[in-house]
Amino acid sequence: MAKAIEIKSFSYKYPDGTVALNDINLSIEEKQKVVLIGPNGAGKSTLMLAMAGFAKGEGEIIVNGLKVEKKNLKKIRTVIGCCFENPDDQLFMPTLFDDVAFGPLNMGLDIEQVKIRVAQALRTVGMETMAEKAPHHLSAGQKRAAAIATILSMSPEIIALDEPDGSLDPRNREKLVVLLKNLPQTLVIATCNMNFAAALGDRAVLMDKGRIIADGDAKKIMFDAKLMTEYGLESPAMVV
Amino acid sequence: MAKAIEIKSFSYKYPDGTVALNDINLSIEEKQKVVLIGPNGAGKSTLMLAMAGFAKGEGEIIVNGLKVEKKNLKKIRTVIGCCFENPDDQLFMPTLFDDVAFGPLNMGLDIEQVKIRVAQALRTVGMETMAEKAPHHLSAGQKRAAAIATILSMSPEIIALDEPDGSLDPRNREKLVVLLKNLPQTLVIATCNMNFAAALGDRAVLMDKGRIIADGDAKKIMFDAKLMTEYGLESPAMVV
Amino acid sequence: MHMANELLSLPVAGGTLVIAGGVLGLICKKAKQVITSEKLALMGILGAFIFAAQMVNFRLPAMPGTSGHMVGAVLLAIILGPHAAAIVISSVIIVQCLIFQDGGLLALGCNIINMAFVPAYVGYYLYRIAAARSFSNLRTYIGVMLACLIGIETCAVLVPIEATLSGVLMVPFSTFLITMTGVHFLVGIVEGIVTVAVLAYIQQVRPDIVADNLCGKVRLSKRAVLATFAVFTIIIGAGLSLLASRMPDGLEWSYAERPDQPNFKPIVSNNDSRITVIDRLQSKYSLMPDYSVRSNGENENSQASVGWTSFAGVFGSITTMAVIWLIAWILRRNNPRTIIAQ
Amino acid sequence: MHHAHIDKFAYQDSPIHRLDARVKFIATVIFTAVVISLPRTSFAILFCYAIGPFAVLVLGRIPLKFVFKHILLVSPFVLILALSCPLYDKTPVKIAFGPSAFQTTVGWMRCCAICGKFVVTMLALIALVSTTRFSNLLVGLGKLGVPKLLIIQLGFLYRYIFVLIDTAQHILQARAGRTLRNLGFNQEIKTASAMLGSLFIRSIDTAEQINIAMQGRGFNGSWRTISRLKISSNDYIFGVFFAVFVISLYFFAVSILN
Ligand SMILES: Nc1ncnc2c1ncn2[C@@H]1O[C@H](COP(=O)(O)OP(=O)(O)OP(=O)(O)O)[C@@H](O)[C@H]1O
Ligand SMILES: Nc1ncnc2c1ncn2[C@@H]1O[C@H](COP(=O)(O)OP(=O)(O)OP(=O)(O)O)[C@@H](O)[C@H]1O
Ligand SMILES: [Mg+2]
Ligand SMILES: [Mg+2]
Repeated sequence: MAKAIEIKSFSYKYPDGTVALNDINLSIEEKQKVVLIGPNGAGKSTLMLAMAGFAKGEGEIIVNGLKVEKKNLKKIRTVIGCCFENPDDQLFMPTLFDDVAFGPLNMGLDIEQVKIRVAQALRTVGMETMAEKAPHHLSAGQKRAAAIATILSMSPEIIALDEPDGSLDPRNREKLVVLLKNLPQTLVIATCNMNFAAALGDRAVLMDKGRIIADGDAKKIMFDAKLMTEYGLESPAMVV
Repeated sequence: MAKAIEIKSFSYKYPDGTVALNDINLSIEEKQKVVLIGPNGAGKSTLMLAMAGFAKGEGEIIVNGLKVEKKNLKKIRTVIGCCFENPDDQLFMPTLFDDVAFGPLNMGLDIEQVKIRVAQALRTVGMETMAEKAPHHLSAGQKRAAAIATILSMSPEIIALDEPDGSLDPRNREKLVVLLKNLPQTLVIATCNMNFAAALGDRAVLMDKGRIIADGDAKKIMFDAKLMTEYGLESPAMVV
Repeated sequence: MHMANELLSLPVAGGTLVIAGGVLGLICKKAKQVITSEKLALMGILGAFIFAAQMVNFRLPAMPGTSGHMVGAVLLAIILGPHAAAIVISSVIIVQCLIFQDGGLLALGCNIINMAFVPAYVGYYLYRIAAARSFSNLRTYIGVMLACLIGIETCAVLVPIEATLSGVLMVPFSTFLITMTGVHFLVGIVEGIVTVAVLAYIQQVRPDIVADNLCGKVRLSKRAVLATFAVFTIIIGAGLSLLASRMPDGLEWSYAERPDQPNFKPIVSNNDSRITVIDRLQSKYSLMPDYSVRSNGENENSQASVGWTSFAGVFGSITTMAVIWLIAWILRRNNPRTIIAQ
Repeated sequence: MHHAHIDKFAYQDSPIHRLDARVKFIATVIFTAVVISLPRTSFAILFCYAIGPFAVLVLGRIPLKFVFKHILLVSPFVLILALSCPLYDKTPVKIAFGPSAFQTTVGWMRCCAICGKFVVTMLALIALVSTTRFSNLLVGLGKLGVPKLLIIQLGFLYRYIFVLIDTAQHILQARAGRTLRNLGFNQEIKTASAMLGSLFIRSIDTAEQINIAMQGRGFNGSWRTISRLKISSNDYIFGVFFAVFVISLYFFAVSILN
């Protein structure tokens, strides 16, 4: 299988000196569903930023055969769609429609095609009736769904989501699991909720203190109670 | 036992017309540990606000024998310490120390005593080394812990926490459970994480759409699978 | 502080609207080269920050007659540079008009000139002059204070000028001016303190976001605060004595007309030649002719007929409105469609 | 997050709501211009002009109670200035109104006219704003030639005002919850500036996140949106009604005045 993402001994330091990523080596195949797990401050969010080219560190990251560097950034961002932690920061246009259309328009698609994509993306997350709403009229769960739609409308080959389960109640979380499981794309999801991770991923990558500790079959890693407790996590209680 | 909080047919409407609380009747005894559970938008946070006198609605709320009304507010707020949903909002001073000291200083304690209290509170949440840090340099989980410390340092008789488990990893969450379980005070905790709720509470109050649906023994309510699914929740997987 | 439509005449409102629009267009064109795409979001958020900052401000000394977004102009000009600041504050004023209905639609021109352009540019350049290339604490501090104070006072001077040019109000220019500048003197001081405080905070935690780096270190040292208060006491003292000497002028309105002295000649009234000229100009460029007010006893007959016409006008209108409301009510009752209000 | 009450009526549906934003905007500007150019001592004509926005508000199903509450909220500055008029111009006039006639001063007449005009133009502005979604108004303004940069700014403002106001409110609540007595002036200032600073930092962080989100979706400096505004036959009908209303009232007014 072709590689979707390849990271070769990548390190990253925040301007204040915190080493957030330390010699990361990771390669993700196409269509794989990978969960990034790890305790608070492990570096999950930073790794996501790095993949989309927002954190320039040492080492190499290759997305879909393209090296992450200034001249490739534009192309890479059509390939990888990232949705970060706070949905309020993801929805910045006056209406949901504009927001979901923002990406496709920037890809240079023509208006008719953009409209079709927006409609499709909104339908996928079950928000097709709310296109004309302003984001500040949405509830937390709806905002989360809308933020995911803004990524889906670009139909990137790789979708990266940072804590998509935050502040959702169990019912809404389950809806999200079903939605994500049915996506055909490569999926990278960061979370510290093990139940959610177990329900979603085929492969788990355990991080701590900016390093990758374990990498392999999701079930195997997450049910390794010793490993999990050592890194401040817990085994998932049940597979939803 | 004396009543810590008594709510008598309380209703609250947001300015835009949303009825967030609808005829709530609830009485909490001293030293009880109560968990408020319910799906997103049930009204948990609003009920917390009302207890601290931030939401003036119809009906009566009595905290420690004092009616919640304008002239009692100052006194009531020495009795009840509330930590709201977003820890960012809770931390507004330039350093963590200032933040934790803010409450005790306002209580009129002298400097030496304030220092002792701050040190104690920070030690309780495991942040004693970070006193001089600026809150916006902390990780999400650390912010949560800090926000709880700002309340603990005032050692109020009633502690009300809104989603204290949000964005914490399992280890930190467990630490929090242990910490909260050992507190001698009355505890009111809102959450939609059932595992966390089951680990903490003796008594559970299930809310939905601004009403109280069930109120009673925590285990009994949370293991009533039918009830939980009906209201978009899940039974806790195990008792931590 | 917000001018309303009704305090302006059509020529003044239209004129300022054209000027503001033109200048804003120019600034936007010019700013396009300066503003990188990364700055777009920052500008928008800082505009929103100014709205939110008003809420935090309310504990500070009360500021009668101003809206807190004044507090932002100089701050934004220092952080973003004057062009971007002018755009951001203009958009704040437009949003205040269109969403919160604060300030009139036609008065937008005046409001943008008074509250966006003037504080942004005047404030910014004052700050640059006072604090230029100096790395001393005190000079930066004084620069900011001066920028805020003079920026706001300029805008407080503009309001009565525009109102007098419009000739809608009868308040004498001098009275209006003294009141406005007096009130805004206090506002300016508060604004200065807040601006310095926020700048000091930024300097501490995020020195990288200021447009072309702060001159010197901004810090609220005790000495600086004391010095400012000393300076202000002197200014206030001097100002008060000046004001006192001009009192009769300022208060002339109270005996503009004295029933106990029939021969008293009002100093200020609409017989004032300046005001009459403005009035004449006004009616010339107004859409509708102004009719002269008929004074006592003059032509009772025509007066009566006007009385009946206006009577008919008022009652006709009220009846029409009632009929419209009734029809709408009946239609709605027969066809109760759900309202999709959120 | 939940300040829907400020613009909640804009999300209703009615024939008025469906009109094109540009048409409504231009109509409001013309209407306001005509109203403020009315003679400064005439009051009766204002009533006739009030019919227009009144009809629009009623057709748009905007509760009149909401409208008047809002007008009261924004009136103080105008009210103070209007009330100063009677102090300055005490030229006595006699006013005839129907069968009755009474004595008053030019100042009072001006005061009434200013207040009346204020209410009528406010009615028009509220009619515009509460029947038009702000997003559509922005698109309309853009088509009318307002610079794009300004439109973008307005969009961001509209989106984040509510978020940041909520944040500010939460910070204030957190502070109130831990403020148990009157702080001294010094402490008050210190806390206020710390709160402003923390609000500021949060704003900057938000801006940074948005910037990342924008670039992540391929933004490279040129702002593209899809306009969904269309002039329909309803707009022409409204335009004709509006023109007839304003022009006929104009002749009516001129004939009264001369
Ligand atoms: N802007 C920043 N400046 C300095 N250090 C930072 C910054 N953001 C994060 N860090 C630090 O970098 C490390 C990794 O942070 P990161 O946000 O990637 O963690 P995470 O795995 O996403 O944690 P969480 O589960 O809490 O989201 C942490 O130690 C954190 O304190
Ligand atoms: N400021 C507000 N204005 C208007 N409506 C609001 C406001 N805040 C909350 N609501 C509404 O009130 C209801 C109760 O909200 P609340 O925040 O109390 O829910 P919650 O139980 O805390 O939910 P969550 O689990 O998502 O935190 C919801 O329907 C919500 O949409
Ligand atoms: Mg993270
Ligand atoms: Mg809540």
